[in-house]
Amino acid sequence: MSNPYIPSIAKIMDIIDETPDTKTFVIEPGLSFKPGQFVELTVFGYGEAPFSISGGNEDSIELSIRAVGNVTRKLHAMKIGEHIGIRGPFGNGWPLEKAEGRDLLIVAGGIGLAPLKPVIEWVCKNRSKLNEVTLIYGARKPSLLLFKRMFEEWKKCMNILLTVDEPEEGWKGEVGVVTKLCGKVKEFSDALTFMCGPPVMMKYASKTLIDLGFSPDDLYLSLERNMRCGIGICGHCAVSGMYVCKDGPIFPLDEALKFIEKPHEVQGVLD
Amino acid sequence: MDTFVKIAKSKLKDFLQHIMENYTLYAPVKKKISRFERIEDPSQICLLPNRTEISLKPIFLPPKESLFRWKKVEDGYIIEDCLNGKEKKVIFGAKGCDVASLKILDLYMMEVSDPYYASRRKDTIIIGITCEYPRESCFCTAFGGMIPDEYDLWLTDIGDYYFVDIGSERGKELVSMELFERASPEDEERKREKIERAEQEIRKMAKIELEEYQDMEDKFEDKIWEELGDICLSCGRCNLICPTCHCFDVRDITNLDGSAGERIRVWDSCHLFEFAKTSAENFRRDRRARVRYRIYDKFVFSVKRYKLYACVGCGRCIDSCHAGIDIRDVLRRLIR
Amino acid sequence: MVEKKIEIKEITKIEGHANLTIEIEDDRVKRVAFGIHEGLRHFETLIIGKRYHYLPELTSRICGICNVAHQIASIRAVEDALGIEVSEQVKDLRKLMLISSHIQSHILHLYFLALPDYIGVESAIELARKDIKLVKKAFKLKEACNYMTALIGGRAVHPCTILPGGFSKRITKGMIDKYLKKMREIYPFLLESAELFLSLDYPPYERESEYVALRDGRGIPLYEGKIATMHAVFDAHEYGEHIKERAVDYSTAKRSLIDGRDFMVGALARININGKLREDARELANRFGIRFPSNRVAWINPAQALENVHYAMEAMEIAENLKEYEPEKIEVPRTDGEGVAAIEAPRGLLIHHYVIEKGKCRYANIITPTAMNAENIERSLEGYVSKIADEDDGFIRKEAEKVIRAYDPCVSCSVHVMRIGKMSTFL
Amino acid sequence: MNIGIFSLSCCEGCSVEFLNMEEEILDILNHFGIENFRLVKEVNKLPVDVAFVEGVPANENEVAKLLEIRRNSEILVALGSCSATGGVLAPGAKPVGHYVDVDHCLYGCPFSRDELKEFLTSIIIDKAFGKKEYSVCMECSLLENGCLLEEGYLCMGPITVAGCNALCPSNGKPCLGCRGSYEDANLKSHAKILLDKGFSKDEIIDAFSLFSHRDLREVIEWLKRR
Ligand SMILES: Cc1cc2nc3c(=O)[nH]c(=O)nc-3n(C[C@H](O)[C@H](O)[C@H](O)COP(=O)(O)OP(=O)(O)OC[C@H]3O[C@@H](n4cnc5c(N)ncnc54)[C@H](O)[C@@H]3O)c2cc1C
Ligand code: SF4
Ligand code: SF4
Ligand code: SF4
Repeated sequence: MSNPYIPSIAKIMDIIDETPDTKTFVIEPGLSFKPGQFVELTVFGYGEAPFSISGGNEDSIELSIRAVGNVTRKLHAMKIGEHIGIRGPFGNGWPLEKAEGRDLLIVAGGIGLAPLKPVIEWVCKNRSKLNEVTLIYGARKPSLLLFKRMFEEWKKCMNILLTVDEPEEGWKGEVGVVTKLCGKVKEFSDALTFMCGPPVMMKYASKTLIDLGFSPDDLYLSLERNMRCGIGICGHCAVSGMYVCKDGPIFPLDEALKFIEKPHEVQGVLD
Repeated sequence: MDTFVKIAKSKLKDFLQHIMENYTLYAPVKKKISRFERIEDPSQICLLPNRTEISLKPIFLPPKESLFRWKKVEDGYIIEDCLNGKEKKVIFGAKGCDVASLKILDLYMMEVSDPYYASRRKDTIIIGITCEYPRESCFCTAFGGMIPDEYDLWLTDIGDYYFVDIGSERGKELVSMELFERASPEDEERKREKIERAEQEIRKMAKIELEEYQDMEDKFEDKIWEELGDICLSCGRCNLICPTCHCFDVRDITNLDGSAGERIRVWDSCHLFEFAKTSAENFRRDRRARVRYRIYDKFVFSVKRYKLYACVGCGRCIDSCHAGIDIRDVLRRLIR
Repeated sequence: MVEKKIEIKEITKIEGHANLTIEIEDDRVKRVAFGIHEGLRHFETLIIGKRYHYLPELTSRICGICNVAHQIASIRAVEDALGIEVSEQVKDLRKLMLISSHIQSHILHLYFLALPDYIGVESAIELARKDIKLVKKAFKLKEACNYMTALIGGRAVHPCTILPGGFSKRITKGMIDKYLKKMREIYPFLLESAELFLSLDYPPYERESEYVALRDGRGIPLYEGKIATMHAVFDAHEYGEHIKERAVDYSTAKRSLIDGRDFMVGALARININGKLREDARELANRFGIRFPSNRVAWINPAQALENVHYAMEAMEIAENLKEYEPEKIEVPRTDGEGVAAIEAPRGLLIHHYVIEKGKCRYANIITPTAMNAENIERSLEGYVSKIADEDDGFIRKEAEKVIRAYDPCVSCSVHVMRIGKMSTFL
Repeated sequence: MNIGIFSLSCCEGCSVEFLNMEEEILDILNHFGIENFRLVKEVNKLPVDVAFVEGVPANENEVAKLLEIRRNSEILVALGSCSATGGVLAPGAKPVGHYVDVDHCLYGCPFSRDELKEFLTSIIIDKAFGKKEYSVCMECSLLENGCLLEEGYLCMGPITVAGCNALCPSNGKPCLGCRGSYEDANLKSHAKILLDKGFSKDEIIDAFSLFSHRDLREVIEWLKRR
């Protein structure tokens, strides 16, 4: 039995600048994974952090990473050809099988699009299995929108609604929070929703969708918690007897609502 | 097992000596504080009338351990696993609460097998012993009593002899030596009395009985969390001393130029400010939430996940809390 | 008339901040001022009102180099004041701590502060580039001494185990053996160091002066004894009748005179007063033709090197016969009293004097070695510079610095209290 | 990269402790040049990349010196308790952070060598270095020491920021709180607990003011009012 704490060595094959603070790293070897799963990435000497797999296959995987702290900043300073450590994939992944034959709504904010990109790519490959598909994506500024290079391609398979908080030169799209766009998907009748983004965004977007008649058990959220081991032992991500790393990170809203701890807490999802 | 045996107190040393020939023996010793240590000579052992100050946990999950070491090389990194070969262990002199705690620890650490824990834990033989008289803080009776469900051998002091209960095949093999004698029904009776008396004493002191899986979830917004949050020091001692708390932090340390290093894990505490902090939020910024989390993790969340209370009533957290938070008082209020 | 003024704004490679002004008129010294301009510190006022068990902790922070000496002087004064009994075993353990910290301080001074002057480099860092082996050896010695101090004291700087009447932790036979083993291990290097420092070319200047050190009639005591001058011996409690302190306007440190004379304390004074070097040290001194008592100021350095050998031998002797120490509850017989302790810090005699009332400090007086030496330093400089006043400035400067460094002045110690000068507006 | 070790008014124990890194200093010299270190050097220069400042400014000259150091350094590190939080010096003295921006603090009297090593490593390899948000008590319990507070000593461990590896309690002496408190510390509760344990108000104030940390002033005032 192999030791799940030991990372395997992987190599950075390509680095794509997505936005001023986010880069996509293409690394080899890849692994087989389910959309929504994540890996634990080690920058040797600096530490380890969880990142959603934003694309790829057995040959190579993509990780789209925003520089916020110790590990991520160092990673951003690394070059093609350098080595990192990878453990995983971990987590449950999005319930794609449930989407077949139904409408699919994808809601993302900021870096939250990363774990949803494999879903979008799956949709593009399996478009005929689904009815309506819409992507709602918001970011603080137009320049911070991830994966702009893919939008044209994606538009062929789905409706894309974009919004930003602060417009910049040349922005012709919507201005405002993601919640505003949620109101535009009234026509969805039997929809499954996959959502990932900052906690406040997820909170208000879920509320709006439920008000529109979406069922809370068809609303799936990807949660973020502090993770040290990624395999359900270290205890940091535990909420209410659940391990976000192992039982999640993706939960249906009605389940999440049951276990999110309420008073005295920064909520995460709903309070 | 239907046959009962006993061993004369005078022969215990021989028995332990015999064990040490084939196993590494861990037993309670008393220095400044009492704890289990590897025994080189049976005379080191100090059989206490009740539990040791430090539990069995550090034997299987040490406070600090290296997971792996790495070295930078031309084309990547070389990793050296710090997983040690296993040793054949016998734990002698463990009390009921500690043995019970292993079962809980096993659940948490082995749901996804933790190789470091597993390698230390695997095939460990447990020889427990009944408490002579409990400590003021003991309340194991709230969770079933002084004798755990699983053990290999269980000793009870009945005068000149220890009565020996056999709990497993491995235990049976151990008592096949001529050091052991057949026990009489009177011996067994004496044993039962002894246990009952001690348990009664605890019940009298602790005054707390939990039903199986009692629902406390409605106390989530109780005033008690505010009271406790005000006095808790967030020092983390209750977590570290608890035989069933198992959370850990993972840290990377390197040499001066970062060309080699190691990854270690260190016990962590859910009372600490940064425990649930992510890059975006701190989910338990408030001390009240942290205090509640620990109690709920032991009495509500554990029931949800594993259908048991993650507490064995050893009372160590009671003795070690500077703020005088008594988990029995907390429970009494929650089940009211 | 040719006048010149030599000023060193900040004398480096000494502990603390000090300056030097030399005014020369027609090749004759007009004025020498060894000024200490370190910020003002208020230890004696600071410890007023503090509980007795905090006094060693607080006074330890007077000086980062001789903190062990301060702690032990402080605890002894407290014990003296409150009538606390101290066993021989505890005394021996304290002696061991004193000795290892003593040697450490001497090594630091000899190799890192003094030696660069004699080798013609700017610092030990430069020396490391030239002769890495030598510097490594010095570090090894220092490390070993710190290790020994920490074995008993918990850590080398501001130890944390000293309590009234004993220690806070168990000191096992294993620890004592480790101490002994380490001391044996470094002993050959101490001999080697002594050879090095006995063979350097020191300024030849000699000046007859008064020397003061502890004396117990047996060896060269560090821990306790009577205070002896070349002319008198008196009990530490009578220090006030002999040692008088005064202030000068160009320095924030106090000055002391003994029976009206300036005097020297420290390694040279200790050997001058007591003689009685142990065999190996004595043999070394003889081999290099050094005789005591000596009035050659720069021989403080060789004296330190010899002391290292002497005290190492003493420590080994003590450690060989020491039993395991088990901490026990110490009875404090009274909470009021007056206590004085005189001990030998690496730089010389150190006196702590407290009045304790209801367990709290009511009065404190601390006289540090550098405060005692300050006057003597100035007089020696005056004498030496007069002899070389016709040389060029650079030479005078260098030689003056050598003399000052020889004393190993510890400015932090000497300014532990401020008596004159205006309070800074920033305070 | 160049470093300098500067001392303002203090016991210079931190400089000494720096030298006590012994042979490790030689390793450090492979990465840093020591440009300024009055205790051991004659030629001392500015600017430096990393300035370690021990002690507190106790007069105008020292304040001026401190300002000059700040102007001439990329990273300024408060070395030791005096500099970082106040220390046992004159109670009126203010820590270095009162006069200039401080980038990092190395707490302790003296600072911990392990932490200094950790800090230097973080500079060399550009890794994050931050204040610990937990107590000496945590470190003490990790070492499985017996608890001195339980034994009746006045221990500051529960409110003192970790990093010394519980040095004093491990040596049988209660923590003096030389490192100052951490942000999340429950100061008031600790004071109350000590009162409950039977320590007098006076004793507690004494202990809390030993290192004149500014962050403890509020509790001291609160205690005085009680
Ligand atoms: C399941 C899962 C999947 C994830 N997937 C991704 C992903 O695909 N891409 C991705 O980029 N991240 C992802 N994250 C988040 C990612 O794990 C964290 O960003 C990462 O752990 C940060 O590690 P670090 O060592 O760089 O930061 P640390 O140094 O450990 O901590 C970051 C610190 O930086 C500060 N900080 C954080 N954010 C900001 C900010 N916006 N502004 C200012 N300061 C800040 C905070 O003080 C925080 O404590 C995921 C997290 C989880 C749990
Ligand atoms: S919670 Fe307290 S009583 Fe229960 S097992 Fe842990 S330490 Fe013992
Ligand atoms: S001795 Fe002090 S630091 Fe250690 S556990 Fe007790 S209170 Fe905490
Ligand atoms: S235990 Fe306390 S006093 Fe001792 S070094 Fe640590 S913080 Fe300082």
